[in-house]
Amino acid sequence: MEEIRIGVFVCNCGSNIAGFLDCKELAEYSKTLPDVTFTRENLFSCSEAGVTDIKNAIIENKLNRVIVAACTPRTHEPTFRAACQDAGMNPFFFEFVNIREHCSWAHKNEPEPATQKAKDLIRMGVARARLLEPQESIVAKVEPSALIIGGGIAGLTATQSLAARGFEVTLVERTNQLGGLMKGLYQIFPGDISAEQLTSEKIETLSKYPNANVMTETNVVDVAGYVGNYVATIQPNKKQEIKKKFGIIIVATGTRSLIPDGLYKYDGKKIITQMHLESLLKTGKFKTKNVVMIQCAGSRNSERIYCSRICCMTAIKSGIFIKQQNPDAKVFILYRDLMCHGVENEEILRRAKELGVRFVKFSEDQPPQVEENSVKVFNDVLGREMEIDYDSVVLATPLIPNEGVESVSKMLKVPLDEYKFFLEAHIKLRPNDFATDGIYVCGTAHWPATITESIHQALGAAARASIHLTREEVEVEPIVSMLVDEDACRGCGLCASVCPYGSIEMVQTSKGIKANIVAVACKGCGTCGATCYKHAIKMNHFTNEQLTAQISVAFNE
Amino acid sequence: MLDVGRHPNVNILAYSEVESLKGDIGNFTATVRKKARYVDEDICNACGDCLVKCPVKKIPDDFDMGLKNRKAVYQYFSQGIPAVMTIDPDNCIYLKKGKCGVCKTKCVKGAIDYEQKDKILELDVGAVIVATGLDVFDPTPLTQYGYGKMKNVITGLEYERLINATGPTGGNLLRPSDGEMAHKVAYVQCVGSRDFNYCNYCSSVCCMYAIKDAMLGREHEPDSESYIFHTDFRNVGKWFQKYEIRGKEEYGINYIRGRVADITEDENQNPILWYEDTETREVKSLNVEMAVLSTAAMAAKGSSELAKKLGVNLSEHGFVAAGLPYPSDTNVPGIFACGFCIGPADIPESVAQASAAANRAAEVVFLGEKKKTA
Amino acid sequence: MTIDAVIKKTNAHYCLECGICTGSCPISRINPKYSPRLFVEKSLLISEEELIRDDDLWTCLTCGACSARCPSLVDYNDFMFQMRQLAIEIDNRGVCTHAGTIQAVSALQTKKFVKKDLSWIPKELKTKQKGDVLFFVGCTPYYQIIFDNIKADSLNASKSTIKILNKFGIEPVVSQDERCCGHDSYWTGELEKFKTLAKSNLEMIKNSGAKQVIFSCAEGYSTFKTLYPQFFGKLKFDVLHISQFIAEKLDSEEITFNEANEKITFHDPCRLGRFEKEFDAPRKVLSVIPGLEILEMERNRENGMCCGSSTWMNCTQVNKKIQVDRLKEAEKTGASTLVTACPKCKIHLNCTMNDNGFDFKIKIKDLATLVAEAI
Amino acid sequence: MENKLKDVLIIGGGIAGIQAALDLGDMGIKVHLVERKPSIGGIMAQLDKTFPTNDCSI
Repeated sequence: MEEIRIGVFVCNCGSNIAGFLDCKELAEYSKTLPDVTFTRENLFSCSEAGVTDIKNAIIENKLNRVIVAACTPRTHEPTFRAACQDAGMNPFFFEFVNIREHCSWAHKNEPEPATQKAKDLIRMGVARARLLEPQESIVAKVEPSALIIGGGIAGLTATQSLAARGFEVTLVERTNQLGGLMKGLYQIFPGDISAEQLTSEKIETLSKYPNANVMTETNVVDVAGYVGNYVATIQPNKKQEIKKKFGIIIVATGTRSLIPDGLYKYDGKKIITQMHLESLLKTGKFKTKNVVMIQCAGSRNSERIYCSRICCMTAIKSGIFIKQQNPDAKVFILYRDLMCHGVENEEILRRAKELGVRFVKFSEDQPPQVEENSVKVFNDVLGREMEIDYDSVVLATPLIPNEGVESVSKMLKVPLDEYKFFLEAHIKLRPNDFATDGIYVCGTAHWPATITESIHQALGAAARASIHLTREEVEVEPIVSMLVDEDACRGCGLCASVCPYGSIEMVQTSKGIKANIVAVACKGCGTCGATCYKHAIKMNHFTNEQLTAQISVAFNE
Repeated sequence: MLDVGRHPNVNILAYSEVESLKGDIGNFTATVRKKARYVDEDICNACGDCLVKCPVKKIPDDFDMGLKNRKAVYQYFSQGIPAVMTIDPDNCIYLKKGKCGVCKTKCVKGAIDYEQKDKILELDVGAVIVATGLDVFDPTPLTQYGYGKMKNVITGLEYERLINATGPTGGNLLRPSDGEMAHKVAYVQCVGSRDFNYCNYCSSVCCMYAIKDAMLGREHEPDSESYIFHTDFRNVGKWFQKYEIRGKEEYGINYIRGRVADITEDENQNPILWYEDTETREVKSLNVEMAVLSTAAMAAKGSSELAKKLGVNLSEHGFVAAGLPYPSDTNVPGIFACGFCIGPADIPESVAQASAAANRAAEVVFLGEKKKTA
Repeated sequence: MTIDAVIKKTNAHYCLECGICTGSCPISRINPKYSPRLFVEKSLLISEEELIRDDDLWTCLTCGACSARCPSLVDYNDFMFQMRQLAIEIDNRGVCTHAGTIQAVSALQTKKFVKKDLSWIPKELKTKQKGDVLFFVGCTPYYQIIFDNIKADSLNASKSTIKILNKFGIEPVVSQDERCCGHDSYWTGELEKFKTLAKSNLEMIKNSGAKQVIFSCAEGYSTFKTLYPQFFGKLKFDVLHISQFIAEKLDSEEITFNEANEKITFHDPCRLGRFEKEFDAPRKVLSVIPGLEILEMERNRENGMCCGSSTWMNCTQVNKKIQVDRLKEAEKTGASTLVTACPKCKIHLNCTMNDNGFDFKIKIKDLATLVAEAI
Repeated sequence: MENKLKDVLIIGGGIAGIQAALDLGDMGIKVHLVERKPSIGGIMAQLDKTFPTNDCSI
């Protein structure tokens, strides 16, 4: 084995580190550590000069391990890895020690103990560096085609967008019609666009793309594989199953509107839902004069605590249509909070008020009572009960997850949240990604959303998906878990069940059922390794030996 | 933010402004003015040695909402990207009078360059994405809230800086009048929002950020009290209702339905809020130690001038007009928009819209390429 | 006007049910039974009948504090005016203060034969029958007699105004044919009475040849400035409050005032302040008098608190409490004198100061009086 | 092939501009991200934490 020659570079970071720690002492100290053959104090290791200095030192001193004691790996690890590579080293022989965030910044007022802590960290870095192994990046080809599950506005938009870019797209819709929830709507705000027209325009555009393959009455029954290389089993209605390869998958399975059985004397005739009202308005069959709308019917309660986001606007919009068609009609909207966020929603609220739609607030603990011909409601901001006559009561019921989302979730190994909406990778920063690479979500499958929001998300998901499709290959850092001891693996499947990225599959081998880790899908979180009681799995670049060595030198000088 | 800082395909032009745009879809030429920082971006790494001896000390720090002072040479904020210093030409003694030059002598890297000039760049681009974001409403005109007059009446964004570990108080909720810890804090919603006189729309994010602010306040000071005064409590996004309930049940935040009428002050500079609790229909007053105004969010300053340069239409509230059926598209083909500049949006909405706009821009770029090669 | 039309005209339908009006209302803070918000919401949701039978229609001070802050621009004063018009049709009327004397005086002035007494004008002050500038005296001669017991000395402001005008070389027209401006008639819903009075006044001014009409009274000023044009079109003469008149002169002329060693605070009358948005002129005038220190009350300018009573209606303990609070606020500034620019503010606040049980040290003075003393 | 693609100009370096830049950059498109302030980050960089998860915002 080659002799280990470690170089330690202590960065002053101007006064950021040197202002608090004794960097000279740190450099001196480093020299005393095993296998350290070279040390240097740099003013700024990350600067052009600092990087050149590191490269030259590697070549001149035949270094084969490099440690930089400086700032956070988040900013400069790539810089230093690249420097090592340029000097002919494997970049994974580089070890970063953070003495700025962890020492000089965190312990500004205690320079001496902070210097001591920096020494400890450097010693630990050296211990690990001695055990580092070379790694090579993992690359996989990407099938330049997409599978879109769900043919509502989100699915249609995503399909159109990817098809326009020239990718092969397969849209799978389980019903016999495209358009999803939207096709049942009357007109869409803002802009008074006909839902029917918007749907048919989308479908028509799609037909112009030969690379867009639209399949209705079709189900996806199984999905295997990983980013770039998914294999989906598709079952068209009463026809032969098809197996097809896809680079990416977009989940656009939509939602449905809750049927409020048992709520407010719902009967589907005199007491109907907003979705039902939309269809009546669309066909011009809604003629009643006294309309009472009740919001939050089945939502924002203990059973379903979420707000369905769109119902206030839906009710207001319906109220406007009713008043426009018949100015003498009386429309009362019974609400808890009017959720008209943003510019346009607030505008339509004002428009409804101008037209004479009236709003009556109630609180959760005193819900309206629907009687034979009137609704009794305690208006808590008026402080009195009101009795309002009605011909029709319209219930704003929430959007709830579609049936079958659980099987989609299982099949794709992507999670659902507690309400069974799909759970994205990061609720703030990655709204359309799953933690699993190559699978995306958009539209109401993710959360109740307006048409505009669904389109934004669909375009967004398509953009995210197109990154892999454009690049034609995925490259991942080799910091992944590996099944190092196949014999030890007992095929229990624990590792596969805890993997948040679905990167472990259990496969039949000549030696029985064994775990197979798809390296390209692995994110290197280490959960599987920690779970494996047979110690058959190890983490590349974070091996037990490396970590144990660090820990042991931390406590024994 | 870090990712974008080191992305090989992203050229960050901070401290720069678009001066004009010519051409059309697929073939725009943008003129960008890269303002002189008087610091060489390639050399400087924001070590901060230059500012130690800078004699100009009392410039209100923009990033910290003026709650702290900065010097004439400064870094916009400590994690800022690019990580470089900037010299403020309006306040630098050397740039104004040709004397001083202390920072230059202190910079061992030789990054200070008083001779630096603005650079004009011409960029050939296929598409443009407008993402100019928001500015917060200045609540001074709402005199009943006493902002600017009463020290312990602050804005939500000022509060964010106060409670931030990198902020002017190191993350301690110290009230401006006397530097004492604020134990009783009220959050006043709809300041400038949903108001015909100012921003006649709902800013969408304030109800949630008030809950968050109150939660953070309670985390810093577990025995503190917090009150949120709202009208409709608009927590409509994913998991927002759960968050609202958590705020009440786990953090003990008091939610009161009623728009605060006015704020007066007692002899200890404690704000006194006067309001009607509309659910009990009582008019009351509440003494607190600090009041936080959830000010409206509006289209960024300067965005209307930019829109003019680009030929992009704005709505009556100054947001970029974009709507169905192509909500990422502006009236100008090849110019797209996303984020708060098209209307109030929270972070996940902005992110989704950003990806959507990127998608539309990519279509232009890739299809343009195809047409040429075909 | 139907209730639906009133709702449209006054923006009532835009109400956000936010409560900023009620939270701002000086009455509601003391008497929670009265709530501008509930009035507006009742108009939207409950019957008109119930609304116009409500006694509390007469409780509103029309001070405008609610509307000034309403985010939906609900014109609550106009709403009240319209409701009161409907209310008097079914004989729902408020309780007149001072046994209805003041209403009677006003009603008398709708008659043709009435001539105004001008004998109160001291000989040393110069006035004319015809001329460019007219001083509209208003009700102070009557108030002088009615409120003699509380030493309101209402005429002092009128005399001072003439003195000021004389000082600027102006001999104002003061007319015997002047009538009540109609302010109270309007705000109590008596539109016809208002119109009759207004017509007489416009006729009188036309006959005088005046091109500029000066008021020392904020109500008269606002009534002419805003209400008259609504019914009779654009006025053919300028309308100025005396504070505005002086403020304008300060821009063009060098004026020296006597030293006045005094700390004062200025109480914005609703009609001059919130109604006509004139906050600066009185402060500008006061600021040029040497030795005068202006101390602001906590609630000033557009946030100024009402003097507690209006249109000589429904004066109760609630109104008294408002006045007490306001006087306390004024004393808290450390001022020795509260200056106002409306005879009613002066009367109302004086009245409470004269009540037993209080020990207010502050004096109340009209702006015109203060200026006249300094010249 | 990448060299032939046109660049994209993004105006505004807040969260939206940054996300758009990353997406386009990842697709292989060169992006110019123009920001008025001395650093990118926008309002989000000024926030302490973000709802509804109370994550740090930088």
